[in-house]
Amino acid sequence: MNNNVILESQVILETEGLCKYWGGLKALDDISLKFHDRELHGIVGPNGAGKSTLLNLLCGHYKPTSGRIVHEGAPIDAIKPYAFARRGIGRSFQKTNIYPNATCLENCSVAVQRRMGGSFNFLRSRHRQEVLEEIATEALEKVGLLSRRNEVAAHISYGEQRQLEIAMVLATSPCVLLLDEPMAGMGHEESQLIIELLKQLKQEYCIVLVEHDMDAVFELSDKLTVMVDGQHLTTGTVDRVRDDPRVKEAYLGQGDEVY
Amino acid sequence: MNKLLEVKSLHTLYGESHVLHGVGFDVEPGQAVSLMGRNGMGKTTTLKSILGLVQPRSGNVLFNGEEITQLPTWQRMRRDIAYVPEGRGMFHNLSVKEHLQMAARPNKRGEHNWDYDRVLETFPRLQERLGNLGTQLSGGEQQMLAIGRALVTNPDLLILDEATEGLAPLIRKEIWEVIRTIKASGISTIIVDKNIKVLKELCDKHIVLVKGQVVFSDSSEGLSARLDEVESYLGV
Amino acid sequence: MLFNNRTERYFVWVFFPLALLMPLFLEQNTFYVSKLTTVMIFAIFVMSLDYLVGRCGLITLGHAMFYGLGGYIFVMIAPEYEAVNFWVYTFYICVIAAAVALVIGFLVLRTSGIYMIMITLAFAQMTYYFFSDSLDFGGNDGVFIYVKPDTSLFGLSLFDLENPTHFYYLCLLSLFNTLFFFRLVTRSRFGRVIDSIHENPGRTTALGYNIFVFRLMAYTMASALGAYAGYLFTLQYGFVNPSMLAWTTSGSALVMSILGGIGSIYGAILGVLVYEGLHFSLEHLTEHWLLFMGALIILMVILFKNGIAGYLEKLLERR
Amino acid sequence: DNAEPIKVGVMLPFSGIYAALGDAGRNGLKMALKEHAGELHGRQIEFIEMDTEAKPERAPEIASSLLNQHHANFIIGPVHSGVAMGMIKVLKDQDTIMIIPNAGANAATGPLCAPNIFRTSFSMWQPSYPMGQVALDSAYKRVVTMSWNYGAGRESLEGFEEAFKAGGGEIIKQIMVPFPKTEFQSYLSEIGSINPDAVFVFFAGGGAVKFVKDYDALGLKGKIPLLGSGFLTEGTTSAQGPSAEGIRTTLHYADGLDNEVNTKFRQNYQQMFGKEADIYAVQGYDAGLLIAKAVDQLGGDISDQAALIQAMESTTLLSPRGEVSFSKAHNPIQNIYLREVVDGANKVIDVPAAKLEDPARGCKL
Amino acid sequence: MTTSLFFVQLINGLQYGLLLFLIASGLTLVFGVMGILNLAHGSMYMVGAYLAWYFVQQTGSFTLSAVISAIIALLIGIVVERTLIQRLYRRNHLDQVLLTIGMIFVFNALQSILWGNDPLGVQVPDAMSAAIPLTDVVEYPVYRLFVALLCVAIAAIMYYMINRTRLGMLIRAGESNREMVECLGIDISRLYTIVFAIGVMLAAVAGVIAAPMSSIVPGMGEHVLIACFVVVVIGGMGSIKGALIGALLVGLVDTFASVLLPQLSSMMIYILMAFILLIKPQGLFSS
Ligand SMILES: Nc1ncnc2c1ncn2[C@@H]1O[C@H](COP(=O)(O)OP(=O)(O)OP(=O)(O)O)[C@@H](O)[C@H]1O
Ligand SMILES: Nc1ncnc2c1ncn2[C@@H]1O[C@H](COP(=O)(O)OP(=O)(O)OP(=O)(O)O)[C@@H](O)[C@H]1O
Ligand SMILES: [Mg+2]
Ligand SMILES: [Mg+2]
Repeated sequence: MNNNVILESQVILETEGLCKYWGGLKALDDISLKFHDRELHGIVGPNGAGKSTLLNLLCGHYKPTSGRIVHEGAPIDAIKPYAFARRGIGRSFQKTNIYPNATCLENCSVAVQRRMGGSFNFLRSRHRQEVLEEIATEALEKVGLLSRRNEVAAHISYGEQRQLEIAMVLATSPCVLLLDEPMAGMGHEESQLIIELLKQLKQEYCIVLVEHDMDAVFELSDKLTVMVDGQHLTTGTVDRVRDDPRVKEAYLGQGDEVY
Repeated sequence: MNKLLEVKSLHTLYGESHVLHGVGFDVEPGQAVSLMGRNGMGKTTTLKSILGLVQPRSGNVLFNGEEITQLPTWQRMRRDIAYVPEGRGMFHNLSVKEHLQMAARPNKRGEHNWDYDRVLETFPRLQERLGNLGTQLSGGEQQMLAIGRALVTNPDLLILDEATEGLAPLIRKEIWEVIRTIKASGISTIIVDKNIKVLKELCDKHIVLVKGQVVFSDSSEGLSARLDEVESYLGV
Repeated sequence: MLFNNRTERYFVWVFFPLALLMPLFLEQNTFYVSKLTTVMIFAIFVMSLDYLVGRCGLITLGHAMFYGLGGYIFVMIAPEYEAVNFWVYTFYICVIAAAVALVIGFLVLRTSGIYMIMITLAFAQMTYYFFSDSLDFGGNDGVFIYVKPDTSLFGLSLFDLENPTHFYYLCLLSLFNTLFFFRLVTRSRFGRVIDSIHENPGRTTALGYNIFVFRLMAYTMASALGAYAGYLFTLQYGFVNPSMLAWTTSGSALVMSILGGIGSIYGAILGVLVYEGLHFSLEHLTEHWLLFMGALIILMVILFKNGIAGYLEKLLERR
Repeated sequence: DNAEPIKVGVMLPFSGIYAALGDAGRNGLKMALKEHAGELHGRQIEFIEMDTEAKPERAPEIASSLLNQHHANFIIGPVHSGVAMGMIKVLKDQDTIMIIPNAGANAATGPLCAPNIFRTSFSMWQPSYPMGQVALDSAYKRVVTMSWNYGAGRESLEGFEEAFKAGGGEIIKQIMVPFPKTEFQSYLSEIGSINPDAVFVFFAGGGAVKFVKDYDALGLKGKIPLLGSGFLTEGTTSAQGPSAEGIRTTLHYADGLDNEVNTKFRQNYQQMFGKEADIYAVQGYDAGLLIAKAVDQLGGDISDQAALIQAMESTTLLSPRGEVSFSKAHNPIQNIYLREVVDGANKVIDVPAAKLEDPARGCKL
Repeated sequence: MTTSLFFVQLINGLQYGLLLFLIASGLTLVFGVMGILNLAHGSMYMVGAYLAWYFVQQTGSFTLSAVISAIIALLIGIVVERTLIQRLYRRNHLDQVLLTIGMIFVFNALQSILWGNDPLGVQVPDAMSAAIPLTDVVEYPVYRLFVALLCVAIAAIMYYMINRTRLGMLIRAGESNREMVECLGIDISRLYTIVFAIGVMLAAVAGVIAAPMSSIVPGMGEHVLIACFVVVVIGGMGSIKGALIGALLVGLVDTFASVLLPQLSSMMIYILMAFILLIKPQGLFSS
């Protein structure tokens, strides 16, 4: 990795002492992280480490128990969930979260429309402006779902739904992408496609990637954070983290074999 | 040798769309079988057809030589089949503990090899979350619970769809260990997963689906021999 | 095309021309004209409910509150013995009802599902008891409206509300406009967001939509139209009664909308026609009409997966 | 022309909470027209029955159906005052005669009275007004009144109050129960703690049954005398059982009225319908009687509405409840009886008001 | 309000609340726990009351009548679930609304045909006709105390069954994901038939037990229906504890409001419900 790039790019999203408790359970405890522009920041950790919780806080889905989230210099932990997306923080979900009865294209169009406006136009037909559908189609194409464009989302396979999930985030054209296990349930080819896509995207956006597919994480991440039981374990370049014995013990397991 | 499960030329349709085109294979007692294929090739549909969650248009499913194609799902499962669905199928209103308690039962021979305690031993993570509701678990914890819930029914045939999805590497290893153990204890498994390396080593037989048709069905040796071909089917 | 579903197109082409000609056949018998008028008024009401329930996923058991308010607002704001202008008062009533809906919606839309059903019911019942207990508005017995509004617009008076046939055409026009309006709205970009919210509110929020505002707008819009229907109903016989606001009225409307095919909008007309038609004919046949009515409803639920509209679509949409 | 049948529209509740009242009214009506078929000068009666379901919002439509679709000569209905209002709105000053066989809203023969609207039942004021004097005569000074909070209830209490206060009595509390709530326990406990000289109530039907049972169950019966408008124990005593024994009420009818018409009426009713007649049956019966008398007077020709109304106004009915004639406002002028429940029947013990006429406040006829 | 009256009203409120719980218990099970929107619940309450009356006439014994009525209700429940409700599980919830409203019509018509429209009454069984004096004037009938105790017992049993037994877990799981329960080898459809029938039976038993304290009239079912839903919903769907507390709250608020705030008493339970749902949009004890 090129360390210079990391230093040059600016911090776009930042957490300060972020905590989330569920009753007595500290799902997230005092996490302070900086996410840089044009950089892919991987987050890994054992199951239940609090990775999804972190993303849920970053996108406004949960309210933090304490701590702050700063986006482009402004604290945003008090704003409404939808406002996060309006600030350009888009996210995909670990558990597939789409519009099952709408076509793939329609799924993406909803996302595009948020940005394009006109949502309070009661009278004009939604199909009137092709630009919107063009962008939506583009997003589908990027994730390799073009051929499924007019298929109803409930009728495509699980893996394809995972692809759609990503297409929808792309369609909002966010500046920060929060991806929760985008590759889970996807086949090799599709995973490879997404990896290529992310490689491209990280030239422009800030991406936070939670993923258990180590090949992908190691290949993509500019920076890697490891979390264990709600605590921050370490953050650094891929190589450094991979060789950290604590990480091996808590997460990767000994030996070279990665399952 | 007699077969545990025989699947004969299944044709399954969703409404108008024809998804399975004569899928057939069989599983012998104690065998682990992998089911591979790219997204949308019909793996899940095959499993669902076996379980009666979708009704195939034609074709037969035999379990222990007995025709079960027309039986309702619950009666098939009573013949000691267990299923871990993709997406995990958590109950939003049951706690972890209740998930395991409600499912636990001895198998037909009255065996109790897997019980509540053993599952918690295998997945200590769940031990700490006993009071959480099913949907208040992290993704990986849900996967553990889904597997645990299947195991406490003490099945003869365990069907895992996307077996290790969302699991951290260490736990994934753990799961493979578990499958190895249950295989050793004579339980058969059908596994859908994308980790071809592990499957090759773990399973006795491999089936690859392309567009609802079996394009490859062979032992691990056969798989090693034709690895390139299979990898092209899988898009590796 | 606005009515992009073939069944709906057929329906519109059959129903509205027939309805236009209807008074010609029935001229000798003002009752049938009035009966059809009532049916159409109720269809407007059911349609507005259908939009809320079927399109927005906001199930309410308090919609009759606005139906009744349509009448009571008129009683409250119109002078008792003086003809007012119909259009002006339509405007007033819709605006006031919308304002009420805005406030109530602001409260009830925090809940969802069965909780929303119950909280809308709660507000409707409160309003019901307010009017039913009140001494000023005729209480439980209801009040009369003695003078009907006149309908002149820019000096041109198209409808004479005292004339049942005129009133019929006014209601038919209103019904068509309502259908047209809802079609426009469901087809619009706003409609796309509403559809999304209906299907997956959480995801829609995550995409950056303030779903509360969208729901509130839909709620307000449908409520104002519900009030308009109530206003028409009140004018038909010049009689307002708190039972218009009772939960049973909401319940009947919900039944008709489900029967017609929930979320199909034009199904509301079918639902009201069929329900009222059955009621009307069975009532004359036998004293135990309830038995047959109930049995038929049960039969229809079992047979029709998506109401009558859904059934017709199954017949007609095959290419 | 006399070959045509006379069309009688029946607009009563045959389902829902008021169904029993609707049934009885219809029974009475049919019985009367059958018994007096001879006075119809050969004209047949055609009944058109409509179930109001006691839903006021449907009333105008049904009334309009009877009026414009069926062209009924007479419309008999309804039971429920809200429905009556809806009907009047449509039927007022039309060419059909509306005969109200129950609904007692004072307004129907008050501000809303019309030449073509008659009532064979009562105005709410009527049966309860005389009870005021009865209470005073029994030396009750402090009384609690109670009823459902709706027009009929309020008007009934007002009638009692008018007479009771005029005679120096004091209403120490008026309890209005939301209609149609039937949970009376808390109110009764409160009455128990106030311990008045007597309680006057207006309840009817199922509510009356529940009230009387609760009154007994909570031990008030036998300690605080219970007075009521007669509906409290009309058609309900068998359901109330022993709890009803001894309750005194005033009404324009009583089961044991000792007159020939009544004896025969009760006998025939028992025979035809297999149950005891009650006031609702009597009122329906009188509606039939009124039609028969008027048709008879006109020799079967009812085409002239003015003549018909004239005939109806001037008849005196020999009703099971005694002689009934009509006031200017078309409300019955009738005796009010004081009754007491003995062995499940309403026995007459006095006639506190003979030939009582409703004040018909607001009627311009 | 004097202290003694306050306590009398407190007892009234609790007793009314417990009765409400009894009436709503079947709905808690069928709607709250199983998720079936059964609007005909009130009709079953009515049917219970009419059956009680009928069999008391026939047998002369209230207890015997109660037992027969409960059995008949159970059978009705089984038939209704098997022939009708079962067809709708895979469909929109709203179809259940339509179906059960149709059922209300049918039950109402049958009631009118079979038993007529006159109000009917059942006497309190002799064994429990005594009363306990509370104040100089007011006394408390033993039967009502018995009913209160019975309600507490039913609440306890239901709570235990739903929350502690495997059966309860299965029922709850079925509400969440029927298919998955079936995948565990459980005949969910038979289970649901039985539990639905039990829910129907509870409604009818409530009707039987309430019969001696109330009037048996057409339309009595619709009157209790709304109150039942209020109880289940403010308690939080699926929570037995919630339903019990909801019922007691409604009972107390209604009782005290009728005495202290008579102008608002008609609206009071709705105000209560709106208030609770505005503060806790999922009811008091929802999971
Ligand atoms: N709603 C909730 N209530 C209580 N506990 C919760 C809730 N949601 C999550 N948790 C707990 O918080 C912890 C962190 O969960 P989280 O989903 O963030 O894990 P994760 O790191 O994403 O794990 P995985 O890799 O398995 O998806 C878990 O132990 C989970 O059980
Ligand atoms: N409910 C459904 N209705 C219509 N078509 C469906 C439905 N479910 C699946 N399909 C279609 O059937 C095909 C096979 O789907 P299936 O879920 O069996 O794939 P899969 O091999 O399990 O894929 P994945 O690895 O993505 O889970 C897909 O093309 C999908 O579009
Ligand atoms: Mg996660
Ligand atoms: Mg699959």
